[in-house]
Amino acid sequence: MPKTIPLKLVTVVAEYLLRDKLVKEIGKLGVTGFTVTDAEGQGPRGNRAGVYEGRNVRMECVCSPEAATRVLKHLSDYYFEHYAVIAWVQTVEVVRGDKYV
Amino acid sequence: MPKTIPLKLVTVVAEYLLRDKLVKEIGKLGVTGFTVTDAEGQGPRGNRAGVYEGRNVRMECVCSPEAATRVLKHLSDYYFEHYAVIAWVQTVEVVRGDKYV
Amino acid sequence: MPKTIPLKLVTVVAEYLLRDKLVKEIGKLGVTGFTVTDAEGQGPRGNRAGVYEGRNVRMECVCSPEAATRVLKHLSDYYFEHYAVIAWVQTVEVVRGDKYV
Amino acid sequence: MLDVLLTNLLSPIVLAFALGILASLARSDLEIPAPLYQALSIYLLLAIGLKGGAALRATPLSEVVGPMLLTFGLGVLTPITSYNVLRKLGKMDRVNAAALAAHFGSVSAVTFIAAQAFGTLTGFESEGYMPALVAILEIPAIVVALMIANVRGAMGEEATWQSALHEVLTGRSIVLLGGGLAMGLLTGPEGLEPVAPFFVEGFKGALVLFLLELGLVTARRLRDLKEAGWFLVAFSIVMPIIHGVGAVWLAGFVGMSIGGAAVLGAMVSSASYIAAPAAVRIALPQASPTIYLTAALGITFPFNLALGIPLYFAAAEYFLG
Amino acid sequence: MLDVLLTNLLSPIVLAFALGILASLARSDLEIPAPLYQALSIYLLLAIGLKGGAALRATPLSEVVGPMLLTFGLGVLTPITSYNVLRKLGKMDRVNAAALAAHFGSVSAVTFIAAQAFGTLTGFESEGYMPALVAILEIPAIVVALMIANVRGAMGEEATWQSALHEVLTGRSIVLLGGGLAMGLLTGPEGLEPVAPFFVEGFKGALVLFLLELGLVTARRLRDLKEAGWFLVAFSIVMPIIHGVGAVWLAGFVGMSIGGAAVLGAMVSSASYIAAPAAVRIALPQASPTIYLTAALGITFPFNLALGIPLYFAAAEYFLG
Amino acid sequence: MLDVLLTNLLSPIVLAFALGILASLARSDLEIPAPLYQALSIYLLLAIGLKGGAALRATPLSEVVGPMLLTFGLGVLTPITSYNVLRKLGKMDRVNAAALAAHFGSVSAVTFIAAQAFGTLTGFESEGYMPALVAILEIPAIVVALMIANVRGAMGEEATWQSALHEVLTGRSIVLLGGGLAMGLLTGPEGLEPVAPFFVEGFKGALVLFLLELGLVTARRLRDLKEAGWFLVAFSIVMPIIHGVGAVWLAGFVGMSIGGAAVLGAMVSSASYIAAPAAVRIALPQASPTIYLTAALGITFPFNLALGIPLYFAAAEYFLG
Ligand SMILES: Nc1ncnc2c1ncn2[C@@H]1O[C@H](COP(=O)(O)O)[C@@H](O)[C@H]1O
Ligand SMILES: Nc1ncnc2c1ncn2[C@@H]1O[C@H](COP(=O)(O)O)[C@@H](O)[C@H]1O
Ligand SMILES: Nc1ncnc2c1ncn2[C@@H]1O[C@H](COP(=O)(O)O)[C@@H](O)[C@H]1O
Ligand code: NA
Ligand code: NA
Ligand code: NA
Repeated sequence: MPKTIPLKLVTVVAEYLLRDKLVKEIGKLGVTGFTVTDAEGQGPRGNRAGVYEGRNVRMECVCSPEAATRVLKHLSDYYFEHYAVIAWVQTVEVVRGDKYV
Repeated sequence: MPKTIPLKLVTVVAEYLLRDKLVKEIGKLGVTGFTVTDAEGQGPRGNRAGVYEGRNVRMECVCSPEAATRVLKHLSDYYFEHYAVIAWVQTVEVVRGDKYV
Repeated sequence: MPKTIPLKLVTVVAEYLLRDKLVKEIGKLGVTGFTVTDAEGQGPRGNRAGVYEGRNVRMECVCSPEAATRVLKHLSDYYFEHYAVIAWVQTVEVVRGDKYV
Repeated sequence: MLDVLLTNLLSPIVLAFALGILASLARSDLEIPAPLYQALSIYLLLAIGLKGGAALRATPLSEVVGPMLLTFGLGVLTPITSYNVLRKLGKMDRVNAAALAAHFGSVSAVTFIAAQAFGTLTGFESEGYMPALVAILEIPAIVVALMIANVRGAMGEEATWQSALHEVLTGRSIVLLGGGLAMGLLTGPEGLEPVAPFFVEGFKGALVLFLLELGLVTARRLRDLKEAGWFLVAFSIVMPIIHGVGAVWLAGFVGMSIGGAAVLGAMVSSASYIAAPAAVRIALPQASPTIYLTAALGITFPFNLALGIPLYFAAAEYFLG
Repeated sequence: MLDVLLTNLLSPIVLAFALGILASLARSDLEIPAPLYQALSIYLLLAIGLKGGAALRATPLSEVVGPMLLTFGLGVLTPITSYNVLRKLGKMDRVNAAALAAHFGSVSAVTFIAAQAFGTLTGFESEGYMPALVAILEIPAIVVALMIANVRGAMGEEATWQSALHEVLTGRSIVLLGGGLAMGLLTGPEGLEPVAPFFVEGFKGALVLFLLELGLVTARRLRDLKEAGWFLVAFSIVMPIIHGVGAVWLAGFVGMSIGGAAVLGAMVSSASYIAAPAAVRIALPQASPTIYLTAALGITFPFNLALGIPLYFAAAEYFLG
Repeated sequence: MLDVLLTNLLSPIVLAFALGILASLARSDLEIPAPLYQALSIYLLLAIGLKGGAALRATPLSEVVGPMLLTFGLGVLTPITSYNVLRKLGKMDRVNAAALAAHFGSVSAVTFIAAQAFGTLTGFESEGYMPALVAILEIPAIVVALMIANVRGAMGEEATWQSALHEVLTGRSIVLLGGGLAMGLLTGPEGLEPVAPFFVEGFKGALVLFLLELGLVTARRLRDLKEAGWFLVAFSIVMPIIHGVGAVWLAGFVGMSIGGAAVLGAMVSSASYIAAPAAVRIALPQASPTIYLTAALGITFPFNLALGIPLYFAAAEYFLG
């Protein structure tokens, strides 16, 4: 088996409007890459703008535990209160994981 | 690090036709929110309707272990036999997780 | 709770062009099914072809640990060097998991 | 006659369908993005409705009542004939027979359009109100078939024919077709004029793209053909011919023109592959999609497109000419 | 008069909007795929711009300067009037008042198109350069409203009106509308000719699909109506009337025609639901989207579409006729 | 002359391309949804094919054999000249030289369309069968370039030129273009008539949207330009000129018109950015996409669109006028 390294996978689902902003901001928090997909959803708050209310972005970042903490803190500080956002973290085994820290 | 709570993440991939039905039904099982993305796929059974055979929906629910169990039971009781469905569960650390139980 | 079995979930994000090739190849490595979604992303390397540079495919395979190892090895041997690819593995609890090994 | 057949086979829409099949067989990576397919089907259904509604406004009610009743009656009758033939001649189980009955009783909008275009090409213009008949034919068959299944106790846990009726009535095909009809009726031919370049003139071209996609999808169905068995193949060709020619014959009694009778025949003969599969999948999950999709999309649709439509026109000329 | 009203209500675009609302209320599964909606809005904005730019080229500068200045002035004024009415009469908090001011000061492109089409139908063609006024009206209101919010210290952490200005200027609506205007200006009417079948003739039909989607979206907003309260409902109808009729009256002083004045009135009265929501969401996250979207999309837009537009034309005939 | 250049630069398609570049440089959030881009490219390729096929039917075989053989020959020759220049003058490694050769030997469909439109505008209509030449030119270059790479042992593990040939032949561009040609040939001009409003009249407008997207994509490539180095920039301008003018000159010997020769020149000079990148990425993964995409899309395409096309027409007038 190719060598894998345990890293954090942070998954963020947020209203679509935040997409480019989040991408720019997480880049400054030590995250080396991300993957985004278009998503829809509903949540307990349902407070949303834009003609397409249900439209979200689902973003995944494989990163070091430290970077993961910084991302979650950033979300908490600036987004959780007023925007539609959910975030969760897992530990995953990453192939050639040293590239992403 | 912002406080996180361990919760269950249930991921369901099902044929697209079931999308609205599933959304309605899981709402009654104590799940407070969900995120869906369009997906395609193939599985060991490959029994599917609709002009777009490969079209699936991928649904994620962050919820309590009890709600997760109810969702899986519901899928087993009503969908696994005749429909194209796969489901798996993980434990994830959720920011402000108390909102989703 | 319906019976679940612990299996591996391999997630691969790769440039879109590789989609059909990967689907064909993993089928030969003992993987019984897969789910794909359209994705976009950026990574530390950013080496990409096609007019749509950012366009990726995100592929998930639920499989046995052995098949997971074969998939990761295959990716390492043939794709990691020249293509835009990231892959990670998790353990998940799968409903009726015996179908997917 | 052969000439007419060739004209049909070499029309852009039939050729596009063939191109789709060939591309899929050659394992080309050609694919129509799902949103494009959805956009085309929204456009086509709305366009049919709009044109039909505006025409309906110009038609005296007395002229359309007969055709409408006939269409409704055929929508009730054809699932019953289909079901009985499948059960008795084909020894098919109840669930799959009911599922097929829903498909063959209902209607394929593209077959309708192709028949109408064929009429225009060969000088047998059909009545402007035909799209209203499509909407009428779409509904009863699915409900009747599910009622049959219900009576026989094969229905899934929670599904009932009432919920299926609601599903069909609020399903996107009926909403777009019926909504377009209502819009056309209300706005009339003059109201339609400003939107005509988009909805009327662009129509046939958009259809070419749609048939390209249908070809790609049909090819996938063709692979399941060997599993289908000879009876299903025969049924999917002979039953449509009987239904179609019968409808042509009956259309004469309610005063329809040659073109209108032939198009009605094509509609009645055709098998739905959009509304029916969705409704049946939910209401009769035990039924095998492989069977009903292969029959409707893999056999009946190409047969009608290539040979059935000219046949119904020949029948109409014979009965009403 | 009633006749004119009926013509408006039975035009395909109003009917399509109604169909969308009804489909959503009936819980139909009809949905316009997001890429289709985006494609239509790209197409419509570019088409408006192209036509307006080509017309602008043929218009002497002296003729457009007055209308342009007036439009800019109204873009600065209307958010201020809106804000003060909301604060003083409505006792609304600063943030939500500023958010609403940004919406009601800005412009809804579809209301503009509908007004223009209404003019064509009733024989009051508006000036060809009107699209340039749309672009001018889109910008100042959002910036002014955010400056108001800023002055009062309600602005979010990092957002400033400068960054909002950049956001609006580089936002897709202004880029497409302004870019289309520039393209039209540079290529002129002859340059536009080869692309006219696509951008000019197809326009009204594409609009029908767009309004179908707007109807679906509006219906979702209607559900929030009861939370909105009577003041918001009244504001979203009365304020547009005042702004619109006022704009019609002023338009007479800068030499606009009856049609042009009425269309300007419709524009000024309308509330943005594309550019403004995006800018406000980023710059004023504390403001409630439920309030501003319900007002702009759930109340003002349908009101203008059905009744407001005929009203502004009546006013223009009264003042300028 | 300057006049003609200006007409070209101010045509809607060139302006749309420029708008796309500017929007991207201004960091606008404007984006063309991927399904729209795919829909447009399916539409454009099929439309080119259909028109060309119908025209081909009206052309005596003797007239097209010469141009076809010439095109095929150029498709074999130009990757070889490209490769040798890159290796000998540019000291480029084998893999990247072969990758570039595949791109510059192949053809850009949009450059073809733009050249054709330029001819129409300036009164030098090209032959109706030109689209057939596009299909012919698309294939050999990619195969030849991969054979060169193969001979030199630079090829990736499992890839062979045979599999690349299969890939190109079943790739969506050839299937749509070739399929459209076949459909046009079979259905003929009369068969095409009902679909003409969609495929012929809408064509130029749809192209505007396509070029908007190409502008957005090209802008991203421009950022890589500094890494490209002066040799690549020079190569991507001079090589096309040599290939293009050479092709124009040779076209005279096979009896092509001024317009036809110029369009052939534009085709031969152009570098593929759809079929070639996909094939090369799979067959030559070690080659750097940054190099070949920057050259083909970032330099050669804009050069041809703005200056190359008028140049090939001038050359054609000089040689054949
Ligand atoms: N329990 C959940 N599971 C999965 N996704 C969720 C859940 N709750 C909310 N979301 C996602 O987060 C978005 C914002 O939720 P909210 O902020 O509550 O409106 C929703 O649109 C969903 O996509
Ligand atoms: N092993 C697997 N890994 C990931 N997704 C799967 C797997 N097997 C099936 N799926 C997904 O589940 C859907 C239904 O599978 P099936 O019921 O076997 O046809 C497929 O279309 C896939 O999207
Ligand atoms: N740290 C990361 N987290 C999540 N996805 C990533 C990460 N790095 C790279 N990716 C994905 O992998 C693709 C290829 O990365 P690369 O090979 O570095 O260009 C990117 O386009 C992303 O979609
Ligand atoms: Na039928
Ligand atoms: Na306004
Ligand atoms: Na070339």
